[in-house]
Amino acid sequence: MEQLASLAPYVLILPLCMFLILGLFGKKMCPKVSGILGTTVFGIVSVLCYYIAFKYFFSGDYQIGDTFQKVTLFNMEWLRMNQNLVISIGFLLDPLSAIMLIVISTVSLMVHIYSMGYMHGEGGFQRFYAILSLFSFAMLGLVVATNIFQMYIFWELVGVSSFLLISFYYFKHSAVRAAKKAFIVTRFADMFFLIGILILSYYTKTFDFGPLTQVTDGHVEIVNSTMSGVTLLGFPIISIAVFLIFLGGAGKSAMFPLHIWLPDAMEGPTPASALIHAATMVVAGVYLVARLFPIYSFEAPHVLEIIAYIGAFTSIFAAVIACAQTDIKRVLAFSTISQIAYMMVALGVSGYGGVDGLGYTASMWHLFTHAMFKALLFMAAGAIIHAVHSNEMDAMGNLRKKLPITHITFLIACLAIAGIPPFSGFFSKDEILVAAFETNKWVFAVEYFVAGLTAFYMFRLYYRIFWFGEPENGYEHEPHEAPLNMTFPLMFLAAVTVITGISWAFGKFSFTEFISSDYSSYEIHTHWNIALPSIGAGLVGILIATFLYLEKTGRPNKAVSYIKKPYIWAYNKFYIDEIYLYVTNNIIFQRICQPIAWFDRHIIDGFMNLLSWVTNKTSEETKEVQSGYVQQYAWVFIMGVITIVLLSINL
Amino acid sequence: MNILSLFVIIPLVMMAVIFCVNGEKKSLIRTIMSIGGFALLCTSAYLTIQFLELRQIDSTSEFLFTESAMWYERFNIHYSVGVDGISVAMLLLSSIVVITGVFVSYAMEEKVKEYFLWFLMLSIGVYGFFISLDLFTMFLFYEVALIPMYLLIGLWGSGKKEYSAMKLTLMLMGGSAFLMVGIFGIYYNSIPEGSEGTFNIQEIAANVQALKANGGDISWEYIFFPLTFVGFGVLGAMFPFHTWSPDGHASAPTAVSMLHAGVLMKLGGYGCFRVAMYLMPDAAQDLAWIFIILTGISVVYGAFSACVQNDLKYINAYSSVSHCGLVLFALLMMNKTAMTGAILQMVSHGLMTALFFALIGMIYGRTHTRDIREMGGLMKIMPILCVCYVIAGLASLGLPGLSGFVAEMTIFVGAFQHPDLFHRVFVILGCSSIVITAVYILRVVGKILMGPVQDKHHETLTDAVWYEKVAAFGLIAAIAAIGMAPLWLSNMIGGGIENIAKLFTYGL
Amino acid sequence: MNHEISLVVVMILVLLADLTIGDKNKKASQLLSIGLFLAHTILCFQWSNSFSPTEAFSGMYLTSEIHMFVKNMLNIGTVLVFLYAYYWNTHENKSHAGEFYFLTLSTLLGMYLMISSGNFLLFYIGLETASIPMATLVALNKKREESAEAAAKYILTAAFSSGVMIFGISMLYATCGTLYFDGISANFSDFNLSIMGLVFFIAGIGFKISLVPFHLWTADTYQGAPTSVTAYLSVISKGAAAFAFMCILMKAFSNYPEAWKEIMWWIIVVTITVGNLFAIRQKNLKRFLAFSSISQAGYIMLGVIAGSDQGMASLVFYTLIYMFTNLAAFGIISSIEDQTGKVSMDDYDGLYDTNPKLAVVMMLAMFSLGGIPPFAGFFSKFFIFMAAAEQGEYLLVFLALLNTIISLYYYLLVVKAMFIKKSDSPLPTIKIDNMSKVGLIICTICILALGFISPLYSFIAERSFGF
Amino acid sequence: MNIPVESYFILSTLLFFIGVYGFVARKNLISILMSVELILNAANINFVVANRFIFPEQLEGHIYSLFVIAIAAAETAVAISIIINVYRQKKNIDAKSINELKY
Repeated sequence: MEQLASLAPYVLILPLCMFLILGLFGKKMCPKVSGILGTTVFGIVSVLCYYIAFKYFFSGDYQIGDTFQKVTLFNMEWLRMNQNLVISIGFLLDPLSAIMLIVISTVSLMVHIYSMGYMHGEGGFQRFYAILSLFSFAMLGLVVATNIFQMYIFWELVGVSSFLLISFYYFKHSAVRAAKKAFIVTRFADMFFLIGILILSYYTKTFDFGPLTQVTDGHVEIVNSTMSGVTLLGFPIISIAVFLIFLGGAGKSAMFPLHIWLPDAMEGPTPASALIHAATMVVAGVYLVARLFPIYSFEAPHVLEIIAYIGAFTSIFAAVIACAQTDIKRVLAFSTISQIAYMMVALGVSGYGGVDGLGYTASMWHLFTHAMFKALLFMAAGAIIHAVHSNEMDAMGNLRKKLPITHITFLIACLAIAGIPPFSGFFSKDEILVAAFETNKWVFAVEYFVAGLTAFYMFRLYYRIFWFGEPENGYEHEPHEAPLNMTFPLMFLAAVTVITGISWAFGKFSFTEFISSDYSSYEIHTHWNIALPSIGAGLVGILIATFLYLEKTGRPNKAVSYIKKPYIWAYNKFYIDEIYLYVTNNIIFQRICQPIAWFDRHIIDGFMNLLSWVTNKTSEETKEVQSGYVQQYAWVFIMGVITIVLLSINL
Repeated sequence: MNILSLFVIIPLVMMAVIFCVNGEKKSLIRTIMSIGGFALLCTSAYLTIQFLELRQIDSTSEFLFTESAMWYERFNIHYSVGVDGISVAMLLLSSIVVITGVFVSYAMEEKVKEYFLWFLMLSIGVYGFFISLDLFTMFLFYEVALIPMYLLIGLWGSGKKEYSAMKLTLMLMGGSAFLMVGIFGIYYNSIPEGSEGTFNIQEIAANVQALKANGGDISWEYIFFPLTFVGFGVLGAMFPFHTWSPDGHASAPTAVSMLHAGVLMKLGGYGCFRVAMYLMPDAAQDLAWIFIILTGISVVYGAFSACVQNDLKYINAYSSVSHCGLVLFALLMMNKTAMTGAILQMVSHGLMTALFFALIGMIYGRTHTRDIREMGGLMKIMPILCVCYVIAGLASLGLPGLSGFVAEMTIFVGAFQHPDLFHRVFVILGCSSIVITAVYILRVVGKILMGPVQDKHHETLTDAVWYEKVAAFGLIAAIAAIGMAPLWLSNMIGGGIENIAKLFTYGL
Repeated sequence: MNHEISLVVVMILVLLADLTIGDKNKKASQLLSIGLFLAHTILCFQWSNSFSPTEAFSGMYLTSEIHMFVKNMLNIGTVLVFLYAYYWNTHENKSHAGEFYFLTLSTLLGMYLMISSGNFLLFYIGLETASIPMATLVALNKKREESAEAAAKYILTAAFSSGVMIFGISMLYATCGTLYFDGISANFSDFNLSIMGLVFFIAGIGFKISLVPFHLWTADTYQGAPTSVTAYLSVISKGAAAFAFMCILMKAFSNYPEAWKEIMWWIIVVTITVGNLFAIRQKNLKRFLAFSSISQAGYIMLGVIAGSDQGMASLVFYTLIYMFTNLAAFGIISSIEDQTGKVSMDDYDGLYDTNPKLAVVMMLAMFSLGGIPPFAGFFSKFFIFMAAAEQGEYLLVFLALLNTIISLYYYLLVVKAMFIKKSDSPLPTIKIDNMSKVGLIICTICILALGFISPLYSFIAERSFGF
Repeated sequence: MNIPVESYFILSTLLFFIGVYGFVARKNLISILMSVELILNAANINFVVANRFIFPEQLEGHIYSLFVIAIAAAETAVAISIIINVYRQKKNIDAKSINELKY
């Protein structure tokens, strides 16, 4: 305990220091040094994370019976609002944060290594590593938050570091535009998050997760005692609060309709996409909901239902779009959206405690596995782009010989995401489907379909890259395999994907031992009645993909020609961006800002100028009074006297 | 001698010295200025430490370092000074802005001597206002601070400077006209039976409380509170009395914009708080809603109109309107947390906006344009300046770890504790400003700093020189310091707030 | 009585000096007269230290400490005017220098009587003694057509207004049966005839203080008269009249304030506003200051409407500071006019670049007139407003304050001309004579210092208690 | 025969307003001066009458009117001299002609 407590601060301090050092003195260092420095330091950090997680799970000091305890390793007061509302920076250790620590440190470390190769020779190499450290700091801080406001703080920080990474190529208009979009959309969502926090804290008089997630006989006491029965506009206030908080999460996790920023965010360098926009930051929303899960589950079940529906819709929506994209990173982006939606669905359909909490467990595990293979996919994509210098599918094809390692790892990841056993993805996805099946058939149906769709578009991607024949005008120079510091992360993550999957398959370890809605482990086993059909769906998707894209044939176009309209719509992402664009430009800027600015200049300011004008004008107009005729002076004089007399004497 | 008087004496001495120096010896004058400014900075830092120590010992008395000397005994006017946590914070802010302002105006070549004389007079007014506990001296310093603006803008300004200078001066003087009537009203109506009136704020407050306790007539508050509040509100850029600010800031020379937006506008908020609300709590409480609406408007309104401006200074001026609106807004929420947030916001906005104006000045000095449509991709050309600009922008859109976030969050959380729904609805309205702020900040950052280089002539421009770096980094350091470790500051301020907050129903 | 006597003596001596050595040695006679008057001034200070309330002509003439103070004040002002006038008298006005001093002093004598009169007869005599020589002073420089015109307007309006005034006094006499102030205050009632008398009287004295609507002569006369005389008019005679006015209101009409408070309220508002509005458009600085002085008179009247000891104190204080401030302004104007003949505001463009000192002094004067701290004007304004506010005249104070914004506007116009505007043909660098220099230095010091010297105010306040 | 006091006052008031009318209406500066005299005399009548009929036991009114007459003389003298000065420059004494200074 003490030992961990003494170690824990460094998890946050080291990356922060790295950020400051690289940020301030990066210019002075030569790129290589800064890269190695950043990587090694983060290596230390990840070792720390592993150690902490390991201790937590296996030392047994932290579980009573088979229930894991929440432990606050340190908690220092940062800002005191009033007697009970305190913002503190701390380190909360529980299964949830432990898992997240592992995920983040692993992926982030891999990305650190990978970037050494990928970003090699880029301008602003040091800047990249500085921001990478900043992001790692923020993300770690987010997951270990002891109170919701600390979470909000680091929430904002990851937001800004994502902004900085997207706008890494700041001299490109598209990058800047994407970065702005990402920041503002998430900021917009954060506003709701903040309001949610305000409402919640107004009633519960605390930010602290301890009381907020303390379940006593089927209720979160503090919430139930203060907020039950309070309604606003007919809705129970608690539902409003937690829904607003969820909206915050929806922004970061790119739930429909706040998903528009994520595809554009691919403008950033690929490692950044792998880390932030595939593995870690985008799941923050899921993490948020999981963190406050007791409140959702007990105090606002309807909101949980809504979350499920939103998730379901988003997942299918994104999957459909993914089928029509040609930019490989965008395909991956949409698949990310759809997979995160999966996790949301899992939470949405989950209950609390024991087997009811299966969805919770499944979503967390899917978060874990997805982080691994999606990061892998992105890095592989990066390697491919690195080789062919393009994001477009048309510029690729037939690369399986040229990039063997990339090819294999990519394939593994595809299988995993397509839910083919024994890869990790299969199991997590399977559990999600089970949970959905037991709770909500409609959602289940959608997710089942999405599983097939996922398999299809992933293998479409796979075939387009590695088979399908070379592009028309060949490659201007022969694509070659990436250097080791890029391929190693691929192999490592592939290994993780495989191993977790297999070890689960042979029941070596069960995720449920580690994480469950009430932190006490329980037994589950694969439901083949659900699993087999889902595998079937996956296979069908793969087969269709194979049929269409294995060789260069006219089939794809023919297939498209059957579904022209939907294809166009999907290709244009259902025109959501255009709608947003219209709203911001034509409504907010044209209809609100411009008029206000005009009003200010011409009405308010105009009034002030009017006053001075009137004064000067009267001064000019009245000059005739001073006519220069002495007799008129006398006239005015006597008239004045008479007027005063008439006014003052009492007749 | 009392340490507080130093804040007036040091600038006076500097004025005397510079007055004697031959105007041609520019570098000498600059040196004197930087030395003096540094002395002021040290004094305020020392004061802060002393204050915190003394607070440990004596936590009861409202003001520390008090000193009082009879001036006009006919009206019982004293030169009486004293500070609580709030004024200490303000003094610290002023010192930082003043010294950085000096460094920023190092490049000034024309009529250096006169420029710095007026600059010093302005700072005397500011310091004097923050240290004085006597309404008369307070008002005196207030106007002392206002008038130099006219010549500073008119002589060294740019654009339609004469118009802006005149407009600014007259509008602020109009504000002080309201204020003066308010002061008279307070003075004469707070006189207890059988004793003579006083200008001392503490005594007045005590008298008013006694009057209320004895069931005396306090209806006068309802006439003079609005007058006083509006009087200070004009300087606090409260809608609809804010229009001097865009033109004024746009025309003013850099350092003056810094000092004006950074410190002088804070006089408004400080006065609203120290005079209007402290001395007339009942009226404040009953009439708050009017001003909550007005300030709530200016928060959103300023942000929206900043979104479509094309002149950098205009953008910043409007964002100042929005942020200072937030200050008054939080003050009117009348509870300790919100008020603390308001003061924090004053400090943080002071630093932020000073940094902004400094950087805008530096950029303008190089590109000779402030129109964002004519700039682009400056990040490549002058990285240091631009990174500073980005930091300033992030601070102003409330990035955690920088001062803006601390202030805004304290305000929102505090204000939301108000049990009345009306208030909370307006708080939510205020929250929307953080999004709009992000919009216009990113608009500028994306337009002028990022993207491809717009104007080929800009490619030859140089990056910051040493004194500019000193100014910018100094301000950034302060911003970050507050943002990282806000606790001591908010506690210091909170201590001062309590005395006033306890007058209100939901104060504590 | 000492003041008057010694003044008469000085007058005679000045006259003799002019007659005897005036023709041969102008300078000497002038210096002599200035010296004599200086001596008189100092003596007066001596006497006011050892003071005992005197009364003469069976109570027609009575004097108290505050009267002494005001008289000394007027003396100082006159000294300053003499200092400014010296250059003009030694160059342009060589032939009539002697008259200048003699006439000025005789008007001063008139003001003495006017101030310390206890009876309408003496008051009337004093008033006329003050205004008739004034006309000749205005006309003093015979060559200039303006001067004659200004004088004509002045004397005609003066005669007219004094006619109106004594008509009013006659009504008061007819109703109250006495011309002694205390007698009047005893018998005064809201009998229409006596109220009419009061109004006519206010009109008569309002002419001297140039209150609206009795002000129209002011601008023309100020512009036409020689600048030193204008300075004298705008400061000394106005101040004396204002003080006398307040004394009379306090003595004769104090027990029936309703009758005049209302009237004064309106007169003040109109005066300040009209003065400001007309001043905005002026280009000729003398004319500009004329209108500014009209609005200043309005502010002075705030003390009158307060009608209290504090009102009296702040009125005197205001007049004192107004005297120094305005004289500083006129000092600049006259010395520039004497040397270059330029009085238009446009001529002052870029003055700071050529004559920084003059520009700075002028700026100080303008700020002080506008009531900008830390200059003396701020304090006087603040206190006189307080005096009015004490009587609950908040609305009036507020209107007056709004007017100060306008006034600040045109004062800043002058500052703008001198400092901000650039001129292709700026005034040449001017070497001002030592006399004016001394005067200007005194004024500048007073502008900077008087506000902070609180004992001065308490000195006045003690004396003005009950006067 | 005895004449009621009021009629004296009516007379004086008439005289006063005639004087005012003259001052405002006449062209010639001299006649304007003369109308000033009328005003003064109106006042004098008031004084004397008030003294004679209302407060017969004192002399203030009489004295006052004497002073007024004296001062009026002085005033007129100065006025005339100034008017002469005006005539020197303008070659006429028309009231309308002296309006160089205005606005």
